[in-house]
Amino acid sequence: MGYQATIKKLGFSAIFDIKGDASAASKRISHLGLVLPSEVNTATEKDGQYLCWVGENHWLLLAPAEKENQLLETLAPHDPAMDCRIVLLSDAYTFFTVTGNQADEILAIASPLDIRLINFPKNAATYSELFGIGGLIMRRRNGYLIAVERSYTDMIAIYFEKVVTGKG
Amino acid sequence: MIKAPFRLPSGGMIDRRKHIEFEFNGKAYFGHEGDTLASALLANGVFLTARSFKYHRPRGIMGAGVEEPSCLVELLGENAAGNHPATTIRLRPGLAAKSVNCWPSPNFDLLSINQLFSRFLPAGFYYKTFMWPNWHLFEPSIRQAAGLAAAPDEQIPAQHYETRYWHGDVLIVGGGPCGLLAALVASRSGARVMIIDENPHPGGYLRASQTMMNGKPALDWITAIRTELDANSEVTQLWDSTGWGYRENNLLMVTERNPSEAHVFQRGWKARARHVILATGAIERNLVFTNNDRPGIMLASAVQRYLNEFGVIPGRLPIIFTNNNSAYQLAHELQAAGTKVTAIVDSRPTDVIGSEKNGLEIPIYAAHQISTAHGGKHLHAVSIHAKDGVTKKLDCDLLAVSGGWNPAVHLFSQSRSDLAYDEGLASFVPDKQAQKLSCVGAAAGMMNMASAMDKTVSAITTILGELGFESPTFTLPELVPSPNYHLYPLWHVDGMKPGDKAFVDIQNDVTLDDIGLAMREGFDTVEHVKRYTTAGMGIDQGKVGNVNVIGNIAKISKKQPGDIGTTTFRAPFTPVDFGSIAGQRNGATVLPFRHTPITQWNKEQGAIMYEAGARWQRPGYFPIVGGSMQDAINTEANAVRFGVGVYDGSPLGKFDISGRDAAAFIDLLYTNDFNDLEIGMGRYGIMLNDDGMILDDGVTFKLAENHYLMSASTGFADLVFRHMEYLLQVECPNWQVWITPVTSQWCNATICGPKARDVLAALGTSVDISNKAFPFMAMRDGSVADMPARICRVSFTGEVSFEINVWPRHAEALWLRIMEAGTPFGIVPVGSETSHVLRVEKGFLSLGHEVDGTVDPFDLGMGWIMSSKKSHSIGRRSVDIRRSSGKQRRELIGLIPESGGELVPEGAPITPNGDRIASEGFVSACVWSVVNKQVIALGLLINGRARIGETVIIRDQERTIKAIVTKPCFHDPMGHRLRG
Amino acid sequence: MLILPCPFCGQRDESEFVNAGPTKPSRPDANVSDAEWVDWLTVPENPIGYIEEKWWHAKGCGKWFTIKRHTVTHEIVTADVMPDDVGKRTGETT
Amino acid sequence: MAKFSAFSLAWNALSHHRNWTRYWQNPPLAKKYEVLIIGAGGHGLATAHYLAKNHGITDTAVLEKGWLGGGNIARNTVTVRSNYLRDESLPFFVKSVSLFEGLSKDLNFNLMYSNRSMIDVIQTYPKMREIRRRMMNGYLHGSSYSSIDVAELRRRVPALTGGGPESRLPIIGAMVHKEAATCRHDGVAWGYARSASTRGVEIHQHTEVKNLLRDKDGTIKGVETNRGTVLANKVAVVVSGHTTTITETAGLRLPIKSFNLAAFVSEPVKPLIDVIVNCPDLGVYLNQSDKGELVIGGAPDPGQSFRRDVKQNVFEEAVVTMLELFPAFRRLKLLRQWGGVLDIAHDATPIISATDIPGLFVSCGWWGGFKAVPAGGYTLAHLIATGQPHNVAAPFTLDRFHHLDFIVESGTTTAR
Ligand SMILES: Cc1cc2nc3c(=O)[nH]c(=O)nc-3n(C[C@H](O)[C@H](O)[C@H](O)COP(=O)(O)OP(=O)(O)OC[C@H]3O[C@@H](n4cnc5c(N)ncnc54)[C@H](O)[C@@H]3O)c2cc1C
Ligand SMILES: NC(=O)c1ccc[n+]([C@@H]2O[C@H](COP(=O)([O-])OP(=O)(O)OC[C@H]3O[C@@H](n4cnc5c(N)ncnc54)[C@H](O)[C@@H]3O)[C@@H](O)[C@H]2O)c1
Ligand SMILES: Cc1cc2nc3c(=O)[nH]c(=O)nc-3n(C[C@H](O)[C@H](O)[C@H](O)COP(=O)(O)O)c2cc1C
Ligand SMILES: [Zn+2]
Repeated sequence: MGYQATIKKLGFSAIFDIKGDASAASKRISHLGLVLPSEVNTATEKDGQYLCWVGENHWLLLAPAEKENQLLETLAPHDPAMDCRIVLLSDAYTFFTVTGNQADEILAIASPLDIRLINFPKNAATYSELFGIGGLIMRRRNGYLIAVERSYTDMIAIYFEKVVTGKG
Repeated sequence: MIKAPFRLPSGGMIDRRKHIEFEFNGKAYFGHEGDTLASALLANGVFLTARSFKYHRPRGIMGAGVEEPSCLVELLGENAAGNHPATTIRLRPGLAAKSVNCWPSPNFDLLSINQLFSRFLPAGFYYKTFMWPNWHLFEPSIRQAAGLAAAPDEQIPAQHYETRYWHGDVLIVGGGPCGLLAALVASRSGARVMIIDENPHPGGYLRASQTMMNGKPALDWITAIRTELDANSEVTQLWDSTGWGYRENNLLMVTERNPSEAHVFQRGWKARARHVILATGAIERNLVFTNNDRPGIMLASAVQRYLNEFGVIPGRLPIIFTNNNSAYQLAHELQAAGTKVTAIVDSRPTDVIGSEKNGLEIPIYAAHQISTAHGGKHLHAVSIHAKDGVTKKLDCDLLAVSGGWNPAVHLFSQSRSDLAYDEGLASFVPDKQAQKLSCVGAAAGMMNMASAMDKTVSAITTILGELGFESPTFTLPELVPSPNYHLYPLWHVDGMKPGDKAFVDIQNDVTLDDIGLAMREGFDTVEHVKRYTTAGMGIDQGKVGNVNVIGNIAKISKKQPGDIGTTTFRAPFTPVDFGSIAGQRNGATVLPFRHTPITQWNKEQGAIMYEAGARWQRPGYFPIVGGSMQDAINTEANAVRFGVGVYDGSPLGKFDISGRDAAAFIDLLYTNDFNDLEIGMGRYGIMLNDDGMILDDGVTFKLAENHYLMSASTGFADLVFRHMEYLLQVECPNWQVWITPVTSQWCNATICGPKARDVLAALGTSVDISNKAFPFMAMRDGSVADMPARICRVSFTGEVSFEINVWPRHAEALWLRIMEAGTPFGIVPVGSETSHVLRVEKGFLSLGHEVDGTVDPFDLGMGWIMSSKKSHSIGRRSVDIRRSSGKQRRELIGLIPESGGELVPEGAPITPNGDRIASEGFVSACVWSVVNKQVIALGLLINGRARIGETVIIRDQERTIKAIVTKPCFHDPMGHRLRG
Repeated sequence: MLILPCPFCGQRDESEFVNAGPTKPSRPDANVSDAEWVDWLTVPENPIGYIEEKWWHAKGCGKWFTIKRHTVTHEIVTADVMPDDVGKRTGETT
Repeated sequence: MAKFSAFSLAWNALSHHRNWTRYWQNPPLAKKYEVLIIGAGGHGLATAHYLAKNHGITDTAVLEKGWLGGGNIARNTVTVRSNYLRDESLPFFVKSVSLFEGLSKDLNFNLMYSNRSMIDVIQTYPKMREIRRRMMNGYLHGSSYSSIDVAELRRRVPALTGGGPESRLPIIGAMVHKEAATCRHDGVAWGYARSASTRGVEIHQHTEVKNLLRDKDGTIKGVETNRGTVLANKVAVVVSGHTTTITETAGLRLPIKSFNLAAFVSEPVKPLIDVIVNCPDLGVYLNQSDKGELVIGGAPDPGQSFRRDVKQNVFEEAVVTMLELFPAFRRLKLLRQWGGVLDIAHDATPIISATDIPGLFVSCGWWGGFKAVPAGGYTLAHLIATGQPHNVAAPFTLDRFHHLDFIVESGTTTAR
């Protein structure tokens, strides 16, 4: 019974919200070896760090949890530089992975986003609707990574359980 | 096992090896896999299957698919549900069904007495009577008689409905020859394709007829196509699925009834395609003559389908009555199956009857019509008459009628595309399309299969080109040539008399007489006729009858059907389960909900959880054993006033605001001045909307030059964010301000009460928390209980408060440490009920109580917050205009009700002298004050501030309560305590 | 459900957006008369035909944008970025 | 006018109903009338009826662009109620309900007015507080509410099996508004039209007003239609959602926007629910018609629209929330859905008013105005005939906008 899809709630990641001028943003993160994505709603990757271009002057930096302290120091998020602002948001999101042969089915239930490869390529990362609320969707090997605001974690978990198993 | 008497020994597409037992109206029967309930009943010779809606006339099965106007049944047992056309129910083991709308049975129905009174029950009769003494007296019995099946049972087996999206290039509705062909060609081009059909098997007319393709039965051609489509991962085939709604931007609503996934009961698809192809075929209409509803009278297309798909001929002595040549095909096929048709009654003159009659050894009564059918519970003869009036009676037990074909333009019309009347078809056909869609096949009015398929290929080729796909090569199947469709409209037979029961809408019992009556009374447009007679408003939505209604209106008003037009085609095409529209959104997830890291702890403490703003779940209060809710609130409030309490303030909206123009932006938002705010300090502010009404209030801290942390009330945080982003992006696009919502990056536990500082000290903090070093409205970064924290000295309670903000990863640990460190001081958790008490005692405003969309800060006695230096802040101008009228305003006041300790209901009006007249104010909040040991209230009162000391009267319906008007603050008016 | 052309994200389902009503003329100066202010505040454009209106990509990128939409057909004729151009937008634009 | 009664029905049956006469006449369009009413919806026809009946003004023509009664009156969810919040609104709606109660007899036409109560099912405390405020304020004006507990609610509406303690929003109580009623919507238009026509009012269908015409001094002179110019001393625009399309031709700008509001019906079923059930927290309401179908409504589409169909997302919301309270309806079927075009004023309260153009009157902002048809017509007729607003409609004039004195009925209960 149910779909061949596995939902996993992930542990903590380091997340930084970057808003402002592109060249300033680019400078502020240059030491990480990351470049700004060249296409909207896509991400670049380096050493497990992802930089997602999610809004007009808006990027989201995702990194492994253990890098948080170092990033806090080097990105100086508390410094309200005039051209670009970086805010720590590690706690603000919960991540889930949706993987398996039928991961696409789960996404098609959860979101109106057109996830065909031509529209949502390998490096795609975008905010869209997920079970009625807003959330981040990224394509990953064999599935998707999604992030929702932490306060909705329990609700999203129930939804996933429901649609994967068909119970309730 | 008894042989079903009307089943042919061979033929059909049923699986004769599989017998299925089922029950109808309490009796057991057998059918085969592949049967519908209707075909199985007909095979068993069950012809009287229903009673009509209004007159309870005996009825049988008339159609073979969704067009069925007559036989509706109620399914019993598991998945019980009513009003299903028997023609669309797949036979399955254990199926049990009964007729709707008759009691005790269709054979003996008590309400058939209505037939005797039918003369008194013309269309709209109820408008003319039942007025005295009043309608409500008659209503219950009339309601009982109406309606069809009972509503589904409350017991729902565990079933899962699902909704999902689909995005693709080409979506084809209809799996007949033209739809299948379109799907095949499109799939070969590499496009992403979806094809749907409401039948369990594709094929459409091919399954209902003996069409040969490439010299072989058409089924082979269908199988080959399916095999190819199956192998193409870009193709989605949905059978037993109805395309029921055509929305904007090519969004098709599809309900899939039997998905292959066992855990899904039904699935609602929201399918969006770049191009939609409607290959929905055509629906046959019936003919209008006296007693045209008798059991045994069926659509010719239905008889043909029963013969070919199910191996059933539902009669021994068939007659065909037609106004066109398509029904001749049925005569040929019956003849081939060994059943001789008694006669064809064709209303067309002899000279237009062409090759269709070749090879038929049957009397053809050209230029003849059937004037009446004979027989009550089953047809046994018909009277026919010629143009010259000679009549004749012919025995028969099956009458196959064909009034011509109506292209199934339902979805086309729903897409807002235009229809046109086609004289040749005497029906409505697609005209101008309003979206990216095309019609092919019979739906486009192409009634000749060979040319319809030919045109389908050219249509799909063009579409694929437009979509950027290369057209694949393809060869059309070879078909036996058939004569071109020919019809002369016959809206009703000649020589009808007043009182004859000739039905235009079978399901709603609307007769030709009713149409005439409506028009005589002035209801002369098609929409009026529909609403006056209810024609076309049944479960079938008039699929076989509507065009006859239009034709007859035209005839009576001496106009063309094209001038009359159709009624509006609306979704759904056929009724669909509400469950398939709602899908998985139910129960716990019907609305979003939000938790903080402390929610679980709160629940474990037995807190009564409330729905707070923005879908947060918050504790309302923490019940105490053996105590009332008021006891619990008093305990919590006492703790805060005299000891210490703590609450989880995490849902409060928080925004990090920075950038070159941040200060100017804050200044624009709030009515008060922020430009003299020092770094590390916060200030309370009020925001207005453009109407000059209060939008939100909250405290904003200045973290650095042009860097602020703004808090917004829980319920309005989203609105505030939207408001700010709008101003920035639309009105001030050149300002440099960045806003990051940080609500979920910070949790807070707020310790409040005279002993709050002691608890914080006991927790251990790196911050100097003395009042001098850390004054009210200041903010400090540091550590608390070894966790990084930001402490703010704000107070929503009127007592010393420390709002300890930490990252959520630490929130639970902090909370537990607070409870532990606070225990010696008697700390208790505090819910929102208590917060309410505390803020009322202080006269702090609350959105939703005092602020009800009508007040400005002056009304609340907060004129000081309307900076005189700023006319530009949002909403200021509107406030000034409103106040310039000089009209008296309702102002915030306190009230001490003389209610003897009983709370006054919040919202109770205050009226002049307590009279039952328009109010002069109302009680916005009322609580038991733990400091005043009495009931206190806040309210808004006309001219209230000038009336302090007056006694006013609150009126709760019959009860009046005197109250003394006071200043709106009952505790520590100078604010010494919260600054302490 | 419409498909709306977000200037940043491209074509997205309406359910991701918030409709904020017709575009207003820009905020009047302080010196306009009360009547002019009231008119600006309360009287919207309300044509049968094309209307310029504001949308917010609330569940998406957060962009506020303007489209011109027909109030009967709901057809969108102009937008900050036309549907066809959306998605072609690449590169660091500032 | 043929009198309608059980006797006349029986008498006419003898002649197979061949002798019934037209409900409304079809006279030629004259050049000039005393009063022109634009829009043969509920409000327009009621205005014509009361002008004739109460004020003796019968030189009136009602101009209708489509078929009589084909606007919103043909497409509303038939809820009649008076449970408004504000002192400014309550007297008007109380008056309307009382006119409705005697209307079938007044018009000699069975409107199937069914006084069946509305039950507000309450799931949150703020909503409970708001409804109780309505109860206490309504009481002052003769609009009642009484509270029932959950057990009593379930007894009165057995089909309501959702909203239990485990659900997302458990039901905490219910409030009964007993004046609430349903009524055969089309019948209201037909009954008023029949009565007005009998009194000499002319009703011209398929007559679309294209422009308002004004004298040199600015006063109203008449209208331009697809059938030519028609002059009049007074003109009333009573076209619901289409108001601005007419007033703007005379440069009159109004604080209203037009929206699409949709409704839907289920397949007909045997009697199941004999009250109007309203769920303000979830935003859905329903009642069962005499024919058996459930008539269900939700919230308007927030986008401006002059379109009469349905937005899927808005519709879906109504279905989802209905099923939360009536889970068994998952297997009930949708039969038909449709929409209407309504106008909503800046403060969401209706407008019945003279305008800056002498002789021109407007009645608009009727987004829940079926219930208001009798009082709307009654008071507009009063205004047209006397030049003074009727006292129960006095707060509804356009003057209130001059000083932004809004009548805020926000947080209003869902039922239209
Ligand atoms: C789905 C839905 C549910 C509703 N539910 C309720 C409810 O439960 N309770 C309630 O009280 N109210 C409800 N309403 C609101 C109610 O239907 C309307 O407020 C009310 O019908 C409007 O008044 P009316 O009848 O005069 O308007 P309409 O019937 O719309 O009449 C206006 C007429 O003006 C005509 N017209 C327009 N332009 C011109 C022109 N240029 N020239 C000539 N004629 C013109 C139109 O064709 C139309 O016939 C609902 C509305 C909708 C759409
Ligand atoms: N007796 C006759 O002469 C006769 C009668 C009918 C059709 N024809 C011929 O057969 C050809 C029919 O081919 P066709 O492919 O156009 O039509 P078709 O009738 O063979 O197929 C249409 C299919 O669409 C399905 N359908 C309709 N509406 C639907 C909806 N909303 N959702 C899901 N499925 C839906 C129907 O169930 C049917 O299976 C025509 O060209 C016509 O010439 C001949
Ligand atoms: C209270 C009410 C009940 C209705 N009941 C039915 C019904 O039982 N069957 C039906 O087909 N339509 C029903 N309708 C819908 C009408 O057929 C029609 O859709 C509505 O009047 C709007 O008109 P339109 O669809 O022609 O635009 C009902 C409408 C209303 C307002
Ligand atoms: Zn976007």
